[in-house]
Amino acid sequence: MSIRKKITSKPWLPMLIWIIGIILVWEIAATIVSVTKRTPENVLPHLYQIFGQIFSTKAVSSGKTATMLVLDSASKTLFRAAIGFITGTVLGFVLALIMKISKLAEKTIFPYLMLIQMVPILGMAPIILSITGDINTSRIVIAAILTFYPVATNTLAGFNAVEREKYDLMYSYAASKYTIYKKVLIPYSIPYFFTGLKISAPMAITASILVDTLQGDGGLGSMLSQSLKHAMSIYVFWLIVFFSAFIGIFSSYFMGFLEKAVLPHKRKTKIKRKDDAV
Amino acid sequence: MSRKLKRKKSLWYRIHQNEKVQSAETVLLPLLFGFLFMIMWQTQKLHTLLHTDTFTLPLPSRILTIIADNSDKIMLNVNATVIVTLAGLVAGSLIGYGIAVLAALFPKWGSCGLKIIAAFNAIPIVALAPVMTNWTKDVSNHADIRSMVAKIMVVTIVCIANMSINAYRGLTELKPFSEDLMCSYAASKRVTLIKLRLPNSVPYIFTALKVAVPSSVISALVSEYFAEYIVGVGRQIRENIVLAQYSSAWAYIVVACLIGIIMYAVLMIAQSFMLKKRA
Amino acid sequence: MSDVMEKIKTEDRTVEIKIRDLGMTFKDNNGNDMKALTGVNLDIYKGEFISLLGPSGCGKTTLLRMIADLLEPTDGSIHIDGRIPKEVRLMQKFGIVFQSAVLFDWRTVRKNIELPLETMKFNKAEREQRSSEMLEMVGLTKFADHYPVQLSGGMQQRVNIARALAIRPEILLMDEPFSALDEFTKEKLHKDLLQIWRKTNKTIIFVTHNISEAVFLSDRVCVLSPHPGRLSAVVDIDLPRPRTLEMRETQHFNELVLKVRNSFEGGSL
Amino acid sequence: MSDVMEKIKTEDRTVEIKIRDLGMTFKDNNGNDMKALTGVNLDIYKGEFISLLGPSGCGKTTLLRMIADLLEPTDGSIHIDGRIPKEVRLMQKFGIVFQSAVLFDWRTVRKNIELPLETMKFNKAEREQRSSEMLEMVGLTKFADHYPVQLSGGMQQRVNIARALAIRPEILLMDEPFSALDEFTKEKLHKDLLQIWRKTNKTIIFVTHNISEAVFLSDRVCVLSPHPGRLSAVVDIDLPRPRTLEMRETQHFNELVLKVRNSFEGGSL
Amino acid sequence: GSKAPAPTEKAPEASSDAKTEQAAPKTNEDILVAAAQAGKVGNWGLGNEYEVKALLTKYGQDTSYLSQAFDMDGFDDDSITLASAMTYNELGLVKNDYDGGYGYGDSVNVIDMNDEGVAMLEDNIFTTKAFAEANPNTVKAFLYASIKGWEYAAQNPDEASKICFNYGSSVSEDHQKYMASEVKKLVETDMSGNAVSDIGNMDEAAMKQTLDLAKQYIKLDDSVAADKLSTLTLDDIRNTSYLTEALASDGKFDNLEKTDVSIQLKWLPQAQFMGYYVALEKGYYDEVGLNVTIVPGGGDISETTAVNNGTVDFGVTWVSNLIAANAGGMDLLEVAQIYQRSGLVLVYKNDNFK
Ligand SMILES: Nc1ncnc2c1ncn2[C@@H]1O[C@H](COP(=O)(O)OP(=O)(O)OP(=O)(O)O)[C@@H](O)[C@H]1O
Ligand SMILES: Nc1ncnc2c1ncn2[C@@H]1O[C@H](COP(=O)(O)OP(=O)(O)OP(=O)(O)O)[C@@H](O)[C@H]1O
Ligand SMILES: [Mg+2]
Ligand SMILES: [Mg+2]
Repeated sequence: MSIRKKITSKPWLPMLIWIIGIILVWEIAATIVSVTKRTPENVLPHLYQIFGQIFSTKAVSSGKTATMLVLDSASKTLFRAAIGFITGTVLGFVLALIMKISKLAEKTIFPYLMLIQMVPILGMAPIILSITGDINTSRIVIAAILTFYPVATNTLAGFNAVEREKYDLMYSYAASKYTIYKKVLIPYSIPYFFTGLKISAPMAITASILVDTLQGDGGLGSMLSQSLKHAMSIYVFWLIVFFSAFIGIFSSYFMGFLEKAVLPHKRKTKIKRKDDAV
Repeated sequence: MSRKLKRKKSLWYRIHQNEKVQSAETVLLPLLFGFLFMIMWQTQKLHTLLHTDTFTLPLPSRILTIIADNSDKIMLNVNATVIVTLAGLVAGSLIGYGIAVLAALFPKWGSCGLKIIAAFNAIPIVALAPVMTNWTKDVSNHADIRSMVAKIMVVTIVCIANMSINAYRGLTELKPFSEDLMCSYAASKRVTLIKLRLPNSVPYIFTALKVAVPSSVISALVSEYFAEYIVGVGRQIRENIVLAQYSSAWAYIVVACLIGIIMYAVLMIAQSFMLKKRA
Repeated sequence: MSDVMEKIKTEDRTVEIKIRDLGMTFKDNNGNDMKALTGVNLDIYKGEFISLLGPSGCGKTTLLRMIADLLEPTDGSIHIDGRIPKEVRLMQKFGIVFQSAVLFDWRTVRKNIELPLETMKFNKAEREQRSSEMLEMVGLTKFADHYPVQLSGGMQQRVNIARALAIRPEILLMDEPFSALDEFTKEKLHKDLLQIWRKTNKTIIFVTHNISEAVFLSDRVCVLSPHPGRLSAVVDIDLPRPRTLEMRETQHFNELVLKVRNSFEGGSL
Repeated sequence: MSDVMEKIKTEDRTVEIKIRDLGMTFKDNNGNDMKALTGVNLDIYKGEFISLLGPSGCGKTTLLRMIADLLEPTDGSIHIDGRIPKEVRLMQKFGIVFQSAVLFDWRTVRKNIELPLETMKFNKAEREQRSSEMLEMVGLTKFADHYPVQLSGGMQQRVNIARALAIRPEILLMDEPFSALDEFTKEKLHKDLLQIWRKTNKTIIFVTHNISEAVFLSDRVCVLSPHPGRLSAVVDIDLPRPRTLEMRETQHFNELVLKVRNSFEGGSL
Repeated sequence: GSKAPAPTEKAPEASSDAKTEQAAPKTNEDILVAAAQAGKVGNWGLGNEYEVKALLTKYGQDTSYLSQAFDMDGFDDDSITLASAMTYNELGLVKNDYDGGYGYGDSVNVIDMNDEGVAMLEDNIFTTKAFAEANPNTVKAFLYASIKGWEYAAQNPDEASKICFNYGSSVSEDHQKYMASEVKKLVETDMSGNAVSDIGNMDEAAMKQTLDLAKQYIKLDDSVAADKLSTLTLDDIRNTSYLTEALASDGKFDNLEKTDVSIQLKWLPQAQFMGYYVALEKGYYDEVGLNVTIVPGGGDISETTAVNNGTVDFGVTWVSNLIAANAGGMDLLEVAQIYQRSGLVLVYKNDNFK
C-alpha cells in the first residue's frame, strides 16, 4: 500500500477535509462580507472572532462574559429540554403502547398526532399556560409536545415489526397479553425506540430554545433574540448558534451511546425504515 | 396484514376482518373523533376539561365567522405563505436530492458531507430566520421580494438535510446483489444511477417529504415573524396573539393547519399513485 | 377432489390426534373464498413421527396451525386425547418449532430456552436446571451465555428445538425447521433430532417440502396437494430404526422416495 | 492443506477458464487476515456444466465473484480465453444469476428482462424481440406485464434466469439460484435449466450446497471445504444426458452422491 | 468589537437611489413623505405601529410600513431610511458607539411623535378589573411602593441603572446608563414638554388622545372585537381611584388581601423598568408588606395574556395594547400611567435627506 493510499484510507480524513473546506468557504465569505458590509459581524463574522469570544474576559451583560452568559442560559434551556425530552419520551412511548393495544385508538389518534405537530406553538402556548398556570411548566409541556412524535411513531413501528411467529410462540405457551407485552413487544421495540430518541433529542433542544422566547427570563432563546436586538454583543448570538448545533448533534450521538450501554449485546436489528413516518 | 392477539370470532371481529370496513374505518374514525372534538369544543366541554376559557380558546363558530368575514385578507396571507412553503420545499428537496446523488456517487466523501449537513437540523429556526434576513439584504430593492427570498431560504435549509439523508439511503440501500448485477453488465456509474439508484430512491423521497411537509409549513410560519415585509399567515398569528386577539389568531392557526393538511393529503395521494405497483 | 382416509393400523397403537373433515377457507384479496385446506381426515398416534409434505401453498402450515390452536378451522374438527386444541394449548402441551428460529435477540441462549418456563411460572432453580439439561442435550452448554447473533444458523435452530423441548411438551410441532439451513448442517440436525426423539418419545408433527427429509425422519409421510389444499396420500415408511445416513443411499429408501413422489396428484411434479 | 489439481481430460475439449493458485484473503473485524479461499487450481471447459459445492462459508460465492470480476483475487490468476476477467466483463460476456432474484420492483417482468439489453444499448425492437423470446423460453409470456411482487418465488427465479440469458452470455454464473425454493419448484426449474442449457450450450458455473442437486445437474462437481476455503476434490459425473428425474432414484446416482459426500475433507459431515 | 462609525465613507454608495431627493428641504413632513414614497418607513409592528400610522395619515401617506427587526441593521444599511426608535433604547444604539451601538452620533435626527401631536401613552401599570376589585388594598400598596421606586429612580438614574444591571440586565452597562437618563425624561415630562409633578398620574387629555388614536388605527379582523373597540370609553380601561388613594395614604397598608404578588414587564430587565427594580432593591415593597416577583417580558406570552389568565397579578404595557386586549375580550384595568409622553421617534440619517 502506498503512503498516499494509507493516508486516504483513514476514516477520519474525509471528515477533516470537509471541516477544513467548510471553514475555508466560511472565511472567504466572511472576508468578502467584511469589506462590503458596514456591520459584517451581523451578517457573517470570521470564525476566529466568534470563537475568540469564548476566551474573551470582557463582560457582555450583568457582569458576565459571553461564555458565562451562554453557559448560564444554556443550563436553563438544557434543563428544560431534558425534562421536556423525558416527558415527551414517556408520552410518546405511552401513546405508542395505547395505539398498539387498540387498533381503534391508533386509527383515531394517529392523524391527530400529526396535526398537533402542525399547530404553531404560538397558538398552543397561551392555552397550555392557562392549563398549567406556570410559564416554566408550560415550556416543558410544549417542548414535550414538540418532541414526542418521533418516539411515538418509531416505537409503534417497532411494535408492529414484531414477527407473527413471535406472537404464535407466546400464544402456544398460553401466555397472557401482559406477558407478551413485557417479554416480547417492549424489549423488541427498544432499538426502534432509540431511533426515535436519536431524532427527538436534538428536536427537544431546538424546541426548548424556541419556548425560551415565550417569556424573557433567560435561556438560550431569550439571549439569542436579545443579542439579535443588539442589546448586547452580537457574538453571543453566533456563539449560541454554534453551541446549539453542537449540543444538538451531541445529544443525538449521546442517545446512540446510551443505546449501546442499554443493549450491551450487539443486536443485529435491521430496522426497515422505508416507510415509518419520522 | 395485522393480526389480532385475541381470536374471538364475534360478529364484531368478523366485521373488522372485512377489508372495506377496515379502510372505511381508517377514514371514518378520525373524522368521527374530530366531529366529537368539535362538538366538545363548541359546547365548551373542552374548556372545562382544559381549564381554559373561550377567550384563550375561542369557539369554532366564532373562528369560522372571522375566517368568513376576512376571506380576502386571509387568502392574501395564505398565498404568501403557500408560495414560500412550496418554493422552499421544492428547492430544498431538489438541492437535498442533488447532494444525495453526489454523495452516492462519491460515497467516501459523501457520507461525511451528509453528517455535516445533518448538523443543520440542529440549528433552531429562530436563529436561522434573522440571519437569512440579513443575508438577503442585497437581493432586491423591494422589501417584499427580498423578504420572500429570505423566507424561502429558511424553508429550503430546513428541507435540505431531511431530504438528502433520506434520499442518500434510498440511493445506497439497494437490494443485495443489485449493484453487482449492474456491474456484471459493465454498466457505467451513470447508467447504474439512472436505472437502479434513482428508481430505488422513490419511496425514500416520499418518506422525506412526509417529514418535510409539516416542518416546511412551520418554518415558513416562523420565518414570517422575522421577515421585513409584513405578510403571511404566521405573521398574522403573531400579530394577533401579541395584540391578545385570540379569535383572529385562531382563525389563522386553523388556516395554517389546513395548509399543512392539504399539502399532506396531496402528498399521500401522489405517493399511492407513484408506489402503486411496488411491494 | 380426493378424500383419502388413511388405513387405520391394526396394531395396538393409541390414537392421540383425531382429525375429521378438517377444512380452512380464507378470504382472498378480492373478498372471494379461497379453500386453503379441505376434507382432511387423519389419525396421529402417540409417540409417532409424522411428516406433512407438499409444495408451497398446499396448506401444510395451515394444518399445523390448526392443530396448535393458532388458527380456528372453518370446517371439521380436531381432537387431541378427546380435547379440543384450545384446551390442550392452555394445558401447555404443545411445543412449536418454527421455520425461522424466532429467537429473542435480547436474551442469551439460556434465557431464550427459559422463556417458556418463565411464562409458565417455573421457579428460578427449576428453570436453570431444565435449561442446563436442554443445553446439554443440544450440545450448546458452552454457548449458554452467548446471544443469538453470535451463533450460526444451525446452532440457532438447535436452540429453537431446545426451547420447544424445555417445557416437555406432549406434542412437538415443527414447521420446516431446517429448510433455511445448508445441506450439511441439516444432516447433522436430522441425526440430533432423531436422537432426541428416541430419548423423549414425543409425538412429532414435522412439516417439510423435502421428500427425502420426510422419508428419512418419519414413521409416516402425509402428502398434501394444492388447489385446493388436501391430504392426497399417507405413505408408511418402514425403514428400520434407528436410522443412519447411509440408509439414504439404499435401494429401499429410493423406492420409498419414488413412492411418495408418485403419490402426488395432478402430476404436480 | 490440500491442493487438488484436477486431472485434465484427455478428450479434445477446449479449456475456457483457467484458474491458477487462486486465493482470497479478507480482513476480519479485528483486522486479522482471514483466508476465505486458497490455492485453487481448476480448468473449466467450454460448454461445460460445472458445480461448486460446499458448506456455508467455504468460499463458493467468493470464487464465483472472482471469476465474474466482482472481486479482485489477492493471490493467483484467472484467465478466460486468455483474457483477464475484467476484460471479459467489459465485453459483457457474463450472465449472473444471484441467489435472490434481484428483480427491480418498479419494472414489469418484461422490463426486468430488458434491463441488461438497455444498458447494452440494444434498440427497442431488438429488446422486445429478445425479451419475448426469453419469456417464451421460461414460460412467462402471460406474465410479461406483471410486476415482480405479483409473482411467486419460483416465477421470480425464472425471470432472473431469463434476464441473465437475454444477453446471450458466453458464461452463465449461478449462485445458489434455487436454494430458497421448495423442493417441487426446484425440480421443475432443474428440468428447465438443463433444457435451456442444452439449447444454448453455454458454459454454466453453478454454486450450491445441495449434493444431489449438484450431481443431478453437472458434468463435474467441484467440492470445496472450509477453514480455509479450498478445492478439495473434483468429481466427474458420468450420468448420461439428457438427465431425467428418475435417474435420481438409480443406484449409480446414489453412488455418485456418496462419492461426492465422502470427498469432503476433515469429515465435515 | 465596537464599530467605528463610517457614515461618510458609505454615504455616497448607500444613498445612490436617494440622489433625486437631494434638493428636498428638510421639514419633518418632507422627510416623512420622501421616505414613505420610497417605501422605507420602518416599524416593529405587533402593536407598536399606531403612532407611525397616525403620522403617515396626518401627512396624507399610505399607512404601510416595513417590518423592522429589533435591531437597527435595516436603518444602518439604508433598507429603512426612516426607522422607528425608542428614545431610551434604539436611538441610543444608533447614536452611541458602545458595544452594540452604531455610532452615528449627531449625523442623525429624529421626528418626535409628541411634537407631531400623534403621541400615545406607553408604559403603565395594569391589572384585571376582577383582581383590583378583589384586592384593593394590595393594589394600592403595590402602587404606593412602585411610585416611590420610580420617584427615587427618576432622581438617581445612574444608581437606578446599576440596580437594573445587577438584576439580570439584558443590555450592556453603558447602554443601561443611557437608558435610565432617557426614561427619566419620559417619566417627568408630559406630551407638551411640561414637567409633571406626580409620577403615575393618568392625564385625562393624553389618555383621551391615546384612546382616540387607538380607535382610529387599531384594525381588528374580528368584527365583535372591532365593534367593542369603537364603543370603548376611558372608564373601560382605567381607574384613577387606586392611585389617588394610594398616594394619599401614609404608606401603611393593613388587611392586604394578597401579599405575594408578581408583575410582568413589557420587555426584558432594563432601565425602562427601573422604578420596580429600585422599589425591590430599596425594600419599598417590603415596607408595605408585599413580596414582589418581577417577571421579565419580551416573549410571545404577552403581559396582557399573562395578567389576564392570572399567571401574574400586575403588568406593564402600552395603553394601546391594553385597549386592543380589552376590545378582544379581556377585562384589564390601568391603575397608573408611568410614562407621561411617547418615547417613540422616527430616526433618519441627515445625509439621506439633504
Ligand atoms: N391468513 C391467511 N389469509 C389468507 N390466505 C391465507 C392465510 N394463510 C394462508 N393463506 C393461504 O392458504 C394457502 C396455504 O397456505 P400455507 O401457509 O398453509 O401453505 P404451506 O403449505 O405452508 O406453504 P409453504 O411451504 O410456502 O409454507 C396459501 O395459498 C396461502 O396463500
Ligand atoms: N467482503 C468480505 N469481507 C470479509 N470476509 C468475507 C467477505 N466476503 C466473504 N467473506 C468471508 O469469506 C468466507 C467465504 O465466504 P463465501 O460467501 O464465499 O461463502 P459461501 O461458500 O458462498 O457460503 P454460503 O453458502 O453461506 O453462501 C466466509 O467466511 C465469509 O465470512
Ligand atoms: Mg408454510
Ligand atoms: Mg454464497
